[in-house]
Amino acid sequence: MNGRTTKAEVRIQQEDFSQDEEISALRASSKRMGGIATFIGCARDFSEGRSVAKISFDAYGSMAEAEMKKLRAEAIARFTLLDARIVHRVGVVGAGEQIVFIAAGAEHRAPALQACHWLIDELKLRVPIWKKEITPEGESWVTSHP
Amino acid sequence: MNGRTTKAEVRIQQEDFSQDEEISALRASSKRMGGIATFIGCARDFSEGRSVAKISFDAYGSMAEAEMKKLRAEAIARFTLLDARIVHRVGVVGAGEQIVFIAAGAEHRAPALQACHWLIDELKLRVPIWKKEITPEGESWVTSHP
Amino acid sequence: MIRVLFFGPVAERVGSSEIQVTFATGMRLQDLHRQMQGMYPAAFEIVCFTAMNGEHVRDMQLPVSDNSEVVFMSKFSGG
Amino acid sequence: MIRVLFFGPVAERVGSSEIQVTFATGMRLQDLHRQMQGMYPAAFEIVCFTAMNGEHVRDMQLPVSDNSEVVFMSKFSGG
Repeated sequence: MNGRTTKAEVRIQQEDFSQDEEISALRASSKRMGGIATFIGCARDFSEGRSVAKISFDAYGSMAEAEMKKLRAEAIARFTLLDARIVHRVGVVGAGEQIVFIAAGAEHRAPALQACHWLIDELKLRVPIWKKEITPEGESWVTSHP
Repeated sequence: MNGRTTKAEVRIQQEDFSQDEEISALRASSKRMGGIATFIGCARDFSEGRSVAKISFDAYGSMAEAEMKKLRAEAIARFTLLDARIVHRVGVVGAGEQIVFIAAGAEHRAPALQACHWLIDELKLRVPIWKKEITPEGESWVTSHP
Repeated sequence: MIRVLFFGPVAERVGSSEIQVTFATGMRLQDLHRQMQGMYPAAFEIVCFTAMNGEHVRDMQLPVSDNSEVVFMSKFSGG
Repeated sequence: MIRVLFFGPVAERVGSSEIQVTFATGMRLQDLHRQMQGMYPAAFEIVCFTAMNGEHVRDMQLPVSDNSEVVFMSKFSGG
């Protein structure tokens, strides 16, 4: 639209992401956007009483991306968003690093905030990605939804 | 904590802000942070049927900053946040530009998302800042809360 | 002296962002409000909050001390 | 041939992320599930979702066509 090449709205990738870059791509879609809500999930260094050094992600990549695209389309329709973006990292992520990014932009703030909350909740339920916590005592797959 | 100088958690400023910078300052406060919710308010190019070229902000600066600090402390206590940041611009902001930034970080996602929503709602009610829309037809102060 | 400040739409209607009012013993916020309202009726049509020395005040019976900063404000529209 | 894929904790318990299963006429998802469960009982203790050709499947009576991709999955833990 403005001649810049921007990354896809929905992505699964190994590398970290930049909020500034994602927000600027989101905002480029409309000047009617009055509210943008984002959610960033980070790798905590502590989980259920154990210290966690790293988290390793496995994904059913093709289906995960397809489900994330469906989620984006559903959120746009359901909350009348102007645009939305979802990025999820795979591979190994160190403690304190970013894992997932969600952004929802709407004319007003309430739909943007509600859509962002809905998107991260639904992503956890519907998108085939699994995390394994790597601790000094060993590794274990996570099965609950905290 | 890590030797970098970071900006204050609560600020009123003329210049634009960077999400990457704010989020990185927020995350530096704790590695237990599993969820970060942010809200960005932008200047829309259209409001109540008129096109808007710019928005000009006036603030009772000392009280606005004090109220924003109170809001941050209240949100941290109420939602058990690990950290929170609030930045509001004053002066003249062009259509499509960023106005306000809120970030809330917690161990888990729900309190972060709820706190972010609460903070922007309360900011609009409690912080003495006023916006004037500058349109091709003239200027007018905004008095409603959309 | 009392410093009375105005911002945004109220300042525009007053035509000024600050005026000085002579302090009088026993002065209450409602006295100051009434005096200002008489001088700037159009501005006070939209005043709905009062702050004294940087704090929201709901009780207009509150006494004003000398050298206070009082602000009569319209509904906020930040964010 | 049917490609059966495993991910995360299921793949770890199976000891493999992909196996080939010979297609048989009239095969249903539940037949494939039973066959895999017999071979990898520990892995199937945690299986709770099935996908065929990239779509969630709830009806295990669904017939499997030749060259399908079937995935038996444990509860997701992304985000």
